[in-house]
Amino acid sequence: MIGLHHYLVVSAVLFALGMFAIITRKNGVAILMGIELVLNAANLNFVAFSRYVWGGLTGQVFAIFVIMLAAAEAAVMLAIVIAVYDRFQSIDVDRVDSLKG
Amino acid sequence: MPMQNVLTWMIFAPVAGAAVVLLLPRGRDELVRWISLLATAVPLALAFWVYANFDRTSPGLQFVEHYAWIPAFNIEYFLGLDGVSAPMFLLTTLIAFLALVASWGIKEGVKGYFCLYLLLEAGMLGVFAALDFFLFFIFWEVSLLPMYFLIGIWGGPEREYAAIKFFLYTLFGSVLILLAMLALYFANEPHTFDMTKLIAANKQYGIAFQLLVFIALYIGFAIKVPVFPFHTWLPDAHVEAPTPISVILAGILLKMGPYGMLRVSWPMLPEALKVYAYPLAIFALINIVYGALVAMAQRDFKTLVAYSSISHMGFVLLGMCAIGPQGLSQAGVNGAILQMFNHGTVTAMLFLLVGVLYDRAHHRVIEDFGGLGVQMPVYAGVATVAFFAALGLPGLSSFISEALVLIGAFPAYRTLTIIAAVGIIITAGYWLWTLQRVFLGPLNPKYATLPEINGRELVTLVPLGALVLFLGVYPMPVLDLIRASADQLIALVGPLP
Amino acid sequence: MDLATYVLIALFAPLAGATVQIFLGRRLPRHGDWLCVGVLFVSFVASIPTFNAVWANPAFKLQILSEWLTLGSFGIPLGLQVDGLTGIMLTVVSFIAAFIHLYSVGYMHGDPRYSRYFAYLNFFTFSMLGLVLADNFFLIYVFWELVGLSSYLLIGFWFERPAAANAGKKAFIVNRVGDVGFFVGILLLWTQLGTFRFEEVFKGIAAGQMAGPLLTVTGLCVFLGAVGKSAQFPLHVWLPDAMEGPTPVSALIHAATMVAAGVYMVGRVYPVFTPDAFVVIAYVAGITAFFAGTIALTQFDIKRVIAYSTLSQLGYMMLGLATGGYVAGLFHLVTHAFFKALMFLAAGSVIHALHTQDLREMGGLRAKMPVTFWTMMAGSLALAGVPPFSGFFSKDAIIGATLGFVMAHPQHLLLALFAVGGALLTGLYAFRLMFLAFTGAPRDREKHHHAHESPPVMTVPLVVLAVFAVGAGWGGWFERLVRPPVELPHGPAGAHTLALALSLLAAGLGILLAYWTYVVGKISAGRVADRYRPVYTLLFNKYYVDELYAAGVVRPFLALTRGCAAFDLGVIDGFVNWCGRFTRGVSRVQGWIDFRIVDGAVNLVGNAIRAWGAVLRLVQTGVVQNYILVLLGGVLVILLLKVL
Amino acid sequence: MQIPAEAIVFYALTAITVLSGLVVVTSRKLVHSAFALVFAFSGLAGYYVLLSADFLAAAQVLIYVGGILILILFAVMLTHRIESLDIRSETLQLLPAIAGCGAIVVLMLLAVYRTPWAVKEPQVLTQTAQSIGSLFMTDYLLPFEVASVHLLIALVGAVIIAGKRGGQ
Repeated sequence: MIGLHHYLVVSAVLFALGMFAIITRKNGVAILMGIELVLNAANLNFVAFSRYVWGGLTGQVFAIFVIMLAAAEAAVMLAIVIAVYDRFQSIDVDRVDSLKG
Repeated sequence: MPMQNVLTWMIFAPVAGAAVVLLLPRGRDELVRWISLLATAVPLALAFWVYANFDRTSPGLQFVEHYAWIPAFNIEYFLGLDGVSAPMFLLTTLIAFLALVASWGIKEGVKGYFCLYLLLEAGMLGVFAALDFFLFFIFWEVSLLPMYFLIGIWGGPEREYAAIKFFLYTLFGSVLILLAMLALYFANEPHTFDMTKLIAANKQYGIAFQLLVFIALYIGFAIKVPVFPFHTWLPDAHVEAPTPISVILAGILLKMGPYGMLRVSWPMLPEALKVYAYPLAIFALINIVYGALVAMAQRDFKTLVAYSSISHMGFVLLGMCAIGPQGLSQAGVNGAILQMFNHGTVTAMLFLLVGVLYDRAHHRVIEDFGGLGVQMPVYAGVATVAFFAALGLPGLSSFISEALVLIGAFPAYRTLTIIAAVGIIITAGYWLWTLQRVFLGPLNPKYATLPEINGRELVTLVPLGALVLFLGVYPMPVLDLIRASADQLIALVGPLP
Repeated sequence: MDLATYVLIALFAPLAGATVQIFLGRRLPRHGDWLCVGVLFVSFVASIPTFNAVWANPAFKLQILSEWLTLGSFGIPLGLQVDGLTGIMLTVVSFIAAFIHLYSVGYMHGDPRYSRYFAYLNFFTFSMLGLVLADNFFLIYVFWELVGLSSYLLIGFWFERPAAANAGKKAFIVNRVGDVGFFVGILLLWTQLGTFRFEEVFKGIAAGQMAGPLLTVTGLCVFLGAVGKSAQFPLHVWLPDAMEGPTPVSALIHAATMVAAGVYMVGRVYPVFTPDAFVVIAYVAGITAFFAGTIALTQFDIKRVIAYSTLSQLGYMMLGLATGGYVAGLFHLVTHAFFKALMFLAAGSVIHALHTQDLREMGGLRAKMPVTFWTMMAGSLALAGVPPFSGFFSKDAIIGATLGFVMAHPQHLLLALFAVGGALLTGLYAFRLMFLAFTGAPRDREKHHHAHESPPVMTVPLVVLAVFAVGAGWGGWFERLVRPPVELPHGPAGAHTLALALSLLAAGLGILLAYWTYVVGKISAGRVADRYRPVYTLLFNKYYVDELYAAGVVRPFLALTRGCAAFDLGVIDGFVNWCGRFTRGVSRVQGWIDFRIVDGAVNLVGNAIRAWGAVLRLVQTGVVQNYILVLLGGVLVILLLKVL
Repeated sequence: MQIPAEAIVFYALTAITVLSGLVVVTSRKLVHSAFALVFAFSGLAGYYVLLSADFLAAAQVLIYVGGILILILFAVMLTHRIESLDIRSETLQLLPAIAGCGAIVVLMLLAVYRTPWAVKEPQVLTQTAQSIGSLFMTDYLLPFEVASVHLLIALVGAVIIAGKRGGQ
């Protein structure tokens, strides 16, 4: 029987993959994909707990909020990426380091 | 002008003058000079009034002004004149006025010069009139500061060195005076700076306390006199100071030392005075003889006059500390105060004379002059009067004060006085030698074109000359000022135990 | 007008003249010489009534008293007094001064500072009269120095000449040495007796308040003043040099009046001197009299010869006073005043004519200048002590007193030798001068040719003084007016007759010797000089006294002053500067410490932080991933902590 | 024994999601990872359905796959010049990332297995859309409104930032 653990493991793996993507990928957009993955991992947890622990729908409500936020974030991401591209002619993160100390 | 606080008017008229001078626009030198002249003329005029209204018989304080100033520390604004301070107070107004006339020649920084000058005069007048120790000390410092700038800025080539040396030396002294002042302040219950109370309580100070405080005060005042070991600042200060400032320095500032002693040390610490009287007399003697000897060897006219001042001030000190079996000698104290007055007039004349010569020849080396008697007869005449007054010729004022001092000191210290009398020979020696090198002998061709003494210089010299001559013939006008208070001081100090 | 006003007029007329002359002199007609001469005659005329009063009643006494300086218990009175001695002195001084003023009009004619000369001369007369009239020690000291001042001004009158300037300075300083002694004497008297007035001092001494060795010392101190003023032995060096001044000045000041002031003062305060003091005074006087005479023999400058003769005669006067001849000494003072002034004026007229003072350039002036010759002859005869002339009476009296004293105290034989030897020498040099100047062939043709008799304004005073030089001795008028204040032991009678014989013999021998050497030429001065060459050079150079003083006193003294100045500059000033440098050094070290350590510490902290900052800065790579990685690291750590 | 249907579906979904996740992360080409992302999101929607969150699954598909993914694709297209099609993207600091993520996974698993979750018996799958809607309107009204405002701001912000392009 599929239990809470299963879902938690999957979300952990997804989370790890997301993090890995964020850390290693040079390309701005790849990082964003990593972020989306992480967000989804979190959603999965929400829903899993709401299903197995609380029973109510709170988890799902929050998941929806997360999705909504992710949408907003993606929009802003697009704008930033475009602006950065305009400015630096590339969105490789390591070249965009004018905030260097 | 309300006459009951005439002293305040006299002290602060110059300060007001200084303020007005400061407000004047930059270029107006002539206006600055005339306003300063007025600012010194006011105290001079009041001085005549004070002289006329001075009560010769009462030894106590006159023209007293007594207002609370800083009640927290019991400090009062306490002014007054008595026999000891009156002569010098009145002389200050005269010499300040004449030295200002002599300052007409100052060209650069006129506003600054006259403003500092007027402050200096106020300081000096204050010192002689102040009867609250704190106020005395303040005026003492007020008179010191402008002096530093006047020498430091308008002086000769090495003015900075001289100014700093003068300032630090006197400051060192005033620090000691400050300590002594505080010691006296705390030694009295309730704490007070009022000199009259400090004097009244002079019985209660322990002998050890008196000895210590006396030393501190002595060094502080001795630097100003100047007495033998502390005198080396004087020649430098004189050589570098501009003429009018030398006149003030020698004419008035040197007298603040002995006046301080007579006003503070003598009445407040009589027991200590009796212990130190003999060593002080020895120092006075050294001053007289040593000063004369060193003066003899000088090549610069001004240092010669400076050292002669040291020698003459030696007489003042000798007169003051001549304590015979029955206490201070009447002739001695009166002689000392008269000598302060006379030396003021004579040295002022001498320095003005040097100034006249310096303005023309731009150097002061005695050897280089020669035969000026032919070239500048009037100048030579006035100089001869000044020179003979300086060497103590009877018929001129300083003879009487020196004679009184010697008469006063003889019963107390027989051998010292005889040696001091020998000092007079040396004094005659160097003055006549200088007179000869400068005025007599063939005219040095270099000075064939030296112009005779002009009207302005005569205006400064003739009044002093007249004073020297008149007091030489009949000294009572000044002596009767001093007499009553001198007796009181003698009574205060009392006989030797 | 009563006598007091006369006296005041006599005293203050010259002062008024002097003050007017100094300020307005040049603008007055004839430069004010008539004013000064006139004032002097007024003074002389005003002194006559005092002389008559004294003449009428020798014990006459007048006191004019006024308070001058009072300081409660202590006071200095101001008073004039007139008695026999003062009366005479007043008249004699004003008389001689008047005629010398007259003489000066001629002598100083054409001098650029003509008016100032008369001002000084008037001032001198005022001071001299004041000295004579003073009734207390303080006042006599005041006039004592004023007289010194006027002598300074007049000696150095032609101050363009360095010699004159030097002489003036020398005179004043040597006088000042004497005056200091005098002042100390006065102080001693005052401390002991509490008064300055003569009478009270004499009363105090008579009452024995002051006696014995202290009084002797005081007496000698007071005598020191007289030594300075009357150029006695140790302090005589200034008188010969004083000849730099104009001749009338020499006549008035350095012959007749000022130098006599010392003798007058000793006479005036006679009771102050104890017998022991008188012995010392006698020896000093004796030495002066004899040795001055010897020097006079070798001098060629006419004024210096007369100057040394004055020195010698002053010695005589003091000798007279010291050996009990009170009247003799003072009488000699008066007679000497006349004939010495005469000789100087005569010498002045010779100089005025020949424009030289050197005897070797003179000779045979007798024909050219008869009046001067005869008046000079009168003076010389009086000086040598030839009987009818005034000099004889006073000098004989002195020799008598000295011999009397020596007879009473045989151990002082030397004094007698000095007296008689001096008389011989006087005769010799007096007539050496006469013969060299007036007789024989003129040695300088060119000057002789120009020689001419002086104008009447100069010869009249000569004649007047000559009359007195001759007649002053007669009639014993002096003894009548002047009585010794103290009872004097009267010497043995024989002394006077012996003195008479000896003085005549000495004078005659002196004149004869002079005649033989300088007129007949039996004894040639040159050969005598060669045989006793060392003695001659010693005499010629005035016993090297001047050099002795220069080397022994002046030079070491100047070295001392230079030493003091160096000491003052080096040691004391050095110490002060050293303090300055020392404090600056200490402050620099302190500054260094302060800078290195304290400041260092602060900098250290600053630098450390900056260094750390640099390290931490590396963390801000600007690459976002690094931050996330670090974030991850942080989360890991938390988880680890949580889990473990 | 018979594997219940639910487990099969779960494991299938897990395979899809994880594999696509791996592709997203490791693929060289950006477009490949974009498309891999689509499968990942769909996998997740499946999970939601398993967890009876049907409304959520729909939302997931609609918004994530339909909206966000498109945006990402836009981003990719807009930030690379057409000519350089090989949209490469290197990686950075590989080793520390692997270590870090590995450690995260291990720790999480530890946490998952070590904590005694208060697991309750899951109810029957029910319709959730209607109750979610009422929840939005009652308990979560405020967050709902805030969220809408948030979206508006993000929209405006994106337009402004992107709009600036003409400015250069």
